[in-house]
Amino acid sequence: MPLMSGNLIKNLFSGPATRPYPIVKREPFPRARARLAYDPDKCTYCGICANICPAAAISVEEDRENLHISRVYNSFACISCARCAELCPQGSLRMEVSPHGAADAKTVAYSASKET
Amino acid sequence: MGFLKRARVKSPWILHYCTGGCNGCDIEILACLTPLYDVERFGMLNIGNPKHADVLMITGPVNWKNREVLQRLYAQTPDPKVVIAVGACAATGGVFHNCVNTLGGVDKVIPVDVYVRGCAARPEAIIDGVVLALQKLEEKRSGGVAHAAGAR
Amino acid sequence: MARVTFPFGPQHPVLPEAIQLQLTCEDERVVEVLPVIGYMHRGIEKAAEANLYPNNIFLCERICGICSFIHALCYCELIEGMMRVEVPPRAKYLRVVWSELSRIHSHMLWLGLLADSFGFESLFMQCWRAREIILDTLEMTTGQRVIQSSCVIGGVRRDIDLDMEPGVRRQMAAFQKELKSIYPVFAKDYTVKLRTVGKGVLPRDQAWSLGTVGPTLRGSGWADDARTLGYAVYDDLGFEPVVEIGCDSYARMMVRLREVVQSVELVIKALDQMPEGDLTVTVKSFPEGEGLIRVEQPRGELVEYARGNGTAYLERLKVRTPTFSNIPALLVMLPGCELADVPVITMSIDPCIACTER
Amino acid sequence: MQQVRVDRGADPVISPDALLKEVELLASEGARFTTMICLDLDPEFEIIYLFQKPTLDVVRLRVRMAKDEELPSISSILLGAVLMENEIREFFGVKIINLAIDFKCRMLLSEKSLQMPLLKVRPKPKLTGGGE
Repeated sequence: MPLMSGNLIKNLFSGPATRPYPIVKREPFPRARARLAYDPDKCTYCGICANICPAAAISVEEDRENLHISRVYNSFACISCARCAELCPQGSLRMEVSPHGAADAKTVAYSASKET
Repeated sequence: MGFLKRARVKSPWILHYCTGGCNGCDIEILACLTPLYDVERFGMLNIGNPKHADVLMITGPVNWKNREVLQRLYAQTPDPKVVIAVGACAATGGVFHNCVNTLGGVDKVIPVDVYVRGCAARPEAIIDGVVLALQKLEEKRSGGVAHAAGAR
Repeated sequence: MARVTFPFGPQHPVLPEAIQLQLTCEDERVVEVLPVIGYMHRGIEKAAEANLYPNNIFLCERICGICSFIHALCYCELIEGMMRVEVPPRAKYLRVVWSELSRIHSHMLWLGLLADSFGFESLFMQCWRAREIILDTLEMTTGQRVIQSSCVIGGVRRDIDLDMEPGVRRQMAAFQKELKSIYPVFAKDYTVKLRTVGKGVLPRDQAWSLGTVGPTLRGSGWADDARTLGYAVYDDLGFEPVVEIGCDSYARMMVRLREVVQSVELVIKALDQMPEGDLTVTVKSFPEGEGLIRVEQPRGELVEYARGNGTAYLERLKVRTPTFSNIPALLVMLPGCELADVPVITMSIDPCIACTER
Repeated sequence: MQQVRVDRGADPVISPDALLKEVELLASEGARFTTMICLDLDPEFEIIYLFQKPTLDVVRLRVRMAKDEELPSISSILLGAVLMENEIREFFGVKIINLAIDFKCRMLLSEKSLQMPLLKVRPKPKLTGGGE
């Protein structure tokens, strides 16, 4: 214990190390991967993101009767690996730094569907 | 009585259990307890006994062997209780969605009140989740009191 | 004397993960121990056969969240070796930087948990505070704190560019300063020595024959480190394994502590020597034939075997994680110890149950 | 550099009966158990044993056996192998006998999970139930 006391005394005078999170929000790092942003205008519904998603968080649903195609994104399954953002040929997906908040129910996000 | 119940919301005790994830969320939960995020300033305490806990923090996609342990832990926690599912695999199975021995989410076994997204969930997100869980706890508590008064 | 058998775990405050040890005690002395595992089993080896082989990187990373980068590196090096892909030199150096950073973060985490297991709370906090510097460095360079997703087959996805490099060096200097204040506490403190010296003895010859790996083996006097086999660029960095001859928990702790110091030096050396160049090469073919690789994880030697058949799916992926071969060592270390020492001795092999059971 | 590709032809292939003798010979040379890998090459199993010499080299040994043949456990010679043998018995249903610690196929899986998950060709239902 005596060897530790030097540290303890130093810590006593060096001010708090704690990040006061909910009160002061730290600026996220520019490379942080926290949220998948989707731009439906650029999307061509090619389905590459749905095929390569390792967590099956993205799927493309096709409604042949009503000629609708829509992209379904489940943010609860997303592992933020940014594989889809890397491989999207249209550049309609990218990772954003702002994190998701907590939620009390699971929901999936449907994209604006496209007429085929 | 009022004092005890208020103390519970002001100072929730957390039981953390890993049901077979990758550990990433577990170390982030532990990181929440250490100086840089220090959730103890909200009065939260990580404890090892479910009988003292108010909030269950569950990580991982629940496997078959863990299922009974989890059910038992849930049954041992006194009411009112709140369950937080931390991480993508606790919510939906995440990257383990096609693994043979997983059930794909905590909500397949016990009711979940709060989901925290991310893989691994960041400490900030976990603190957000706990804050939401406390609101839920308060709601449950007031609901529970009304019910008890009605029964009497 | 009456024997009592009772469970230690699966839910135990000292271990963040679920493992059960069935301890048979006479009085306060443990006479028999049976590890009961399986609480974390997911079936990753089976899922790896059903996934596209590039997607397995993300699955392999999540075998264990603590050493995730090294799991990804191991899988990538394995598939690259099978397909005879030569990775650009800059990517190799970046892989070393990130794997050493994850080694530091894993060892700091373990040192903190060890301090916690014998109740030295302030040291635990100090270790985890120092560890956050490393996590910040990882987040700054790769974008995520614990699971980096930065390794791909054929190279790495992100770069430590010129704007970022001074930041990494600053962080490492800050970490070295923190480490300087923690090191003597672990090495010399009376409380730490009392709880670790002579506890959980694993004799030199038994450590070898039981098949232990990593710091558990190196703490018993064997200079066995897969980094000397020369994956990535450890050859060029002049790597030497850390060895201690004490055979007890203290020796294992000192191995890890000295490895932290060594890893910081390796990171700085790798940053100094890093060549310019591409980050990835394009990989077109599919894995074929059989491959076997050994890399060094924070906990020991990780052995991966894969068998491909020329399609996008692997026929078999086998991961032998270090804790799997370290658990039999508990059968030697625990019998004969005091009940109060069980958490410390269990911690001293650095059990990572998520790794073990995959 | 580490040699990653494995040349199948270079490894000795032995039958289950000769295994114990080979392992004893290796153990007397100071080799230790690293891991074993089971492959389901229908209709037979191939089990690759990996041993590590004190020089850090890996020695490979392949055992080919029919699916219903019995494989002796090497855990009496090298105790470190016991967990891996239990795992292979559990995941593939390989009949391994004389285990030093027998988890009765309940080491990683529970009663309700899929039994013998790594088999490529699933046997008829009446042959399953690795617990017995």
